[in-house]
Amino acid sequence: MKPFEVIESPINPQQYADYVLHAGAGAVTLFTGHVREWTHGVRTVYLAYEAYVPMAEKKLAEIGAEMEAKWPGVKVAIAHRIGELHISDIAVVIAVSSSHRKAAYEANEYAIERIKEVVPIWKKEIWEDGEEWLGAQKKYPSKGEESI
Amino acid sequence: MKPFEVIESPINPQQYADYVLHAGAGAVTLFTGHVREWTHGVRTVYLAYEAYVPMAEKKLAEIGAEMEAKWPGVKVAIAHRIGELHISDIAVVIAVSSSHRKAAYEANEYAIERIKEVVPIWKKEIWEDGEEWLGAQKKYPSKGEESI
Amino acid sequence: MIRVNYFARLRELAGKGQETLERDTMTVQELLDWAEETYPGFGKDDIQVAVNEEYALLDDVIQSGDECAFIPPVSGG
Amino acid sequence: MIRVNYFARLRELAGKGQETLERDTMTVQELLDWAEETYPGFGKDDIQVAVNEEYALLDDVIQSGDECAFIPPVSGG
Repeated sequence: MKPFEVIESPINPQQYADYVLHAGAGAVTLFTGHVREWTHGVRTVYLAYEAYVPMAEKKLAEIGAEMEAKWPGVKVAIAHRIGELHISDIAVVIAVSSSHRKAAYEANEYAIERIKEVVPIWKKEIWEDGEEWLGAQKKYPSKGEESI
Repeated sequence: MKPFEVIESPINPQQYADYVLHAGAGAVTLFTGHVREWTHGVRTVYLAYEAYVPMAEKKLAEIGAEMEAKWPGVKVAIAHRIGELHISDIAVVIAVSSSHRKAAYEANEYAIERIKEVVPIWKKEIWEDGEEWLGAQKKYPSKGEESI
Repeated sequence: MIRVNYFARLRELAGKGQETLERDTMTVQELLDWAEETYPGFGKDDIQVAVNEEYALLDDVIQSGDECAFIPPVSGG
Repeated sequence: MIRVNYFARLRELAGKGQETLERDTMTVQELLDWAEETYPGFGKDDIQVAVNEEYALLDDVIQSGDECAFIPPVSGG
């Protein structure tokens, strides 16, 4: 594994938690974003994720560097999966360790916010009767608010 | 496993994450509290945790009920280990799932705060040259602030 | 008969994890006073009492058959 | 020669993931204008351009040999 990666195979979250753990870490937060069955009353059949892989991995690493600057001492790993994902599959994992818990929570939440802002990854929802690329917050404000 | 438990064997965190996952969950936060090597410049050799087990499990379940009331739709599992724990061992795991990420982060952090307030579990730090039961925040304010 | 449990520092101070008092009723305050007198250094001002696994108030009355526990400041997590 | 990459909705609209423009230099704005003209419905106002894997400004100049990408609003996570 790489600490900041885009992968096509299923994500094993424990691997990333193990990576950030060290003798000085008192707290580890592990966030996993999953495909859920219902969004806005519409049943999702599956999601298709696509990425500009080299730039996405670079941006993930930059987010990690931002976190280390804002919360000194945190150690970070982030992975995002691409391809076809089905209900409950993990799309993204964020692992953060720190000596004390507050930084681990704050930095982790910061990471997912930043991922949704700057990392070139796109999600297409496929329903029983249609499909749509998400991300155009200006056009679909309610979806922007309610994505995981 | 039980969703709210005090156990003597090593904690397998993935088990609790799996327990809270369901088709409606878009986010899972998994917090693990670990024994760290250095606290206040003193090297920890190991920790000894002790609990009033039946009351502790009851209080953990009450915290879970508080979380479900405050953040409707979250699903929760919490386990705390007792006995002798060494560096990097997991003392506590908190798993929270929710449809959207905000509740998963907030509820998880709420859980660890409440555990430290109301659950009858005690920690003794064993150093190379001594030992001490923690928890008397009034007497050791700096330790109270800096515990994970 | 009232059963009392000791944990952590208090267990080490009392030299036991559990004992029974031959009393029919007493208040939580009376139980704390008894413990302070029996085990010098008990530090009752910082200790809560649980009766039947629930935190109790100082005025609450403990009955024979109740299970009590002295709860020093907790430090889990 | 400038290489451009398309993703997501834009890849489907362009019917390709990548192509090359036989140009020596152009600004980011000129690249967006070219795309809007070539692929009606491109929606350039909501699209950012990355040059060599970094977000670029409208006035930035793209050189032959640069790797560009159109970045529609992202939706990872």
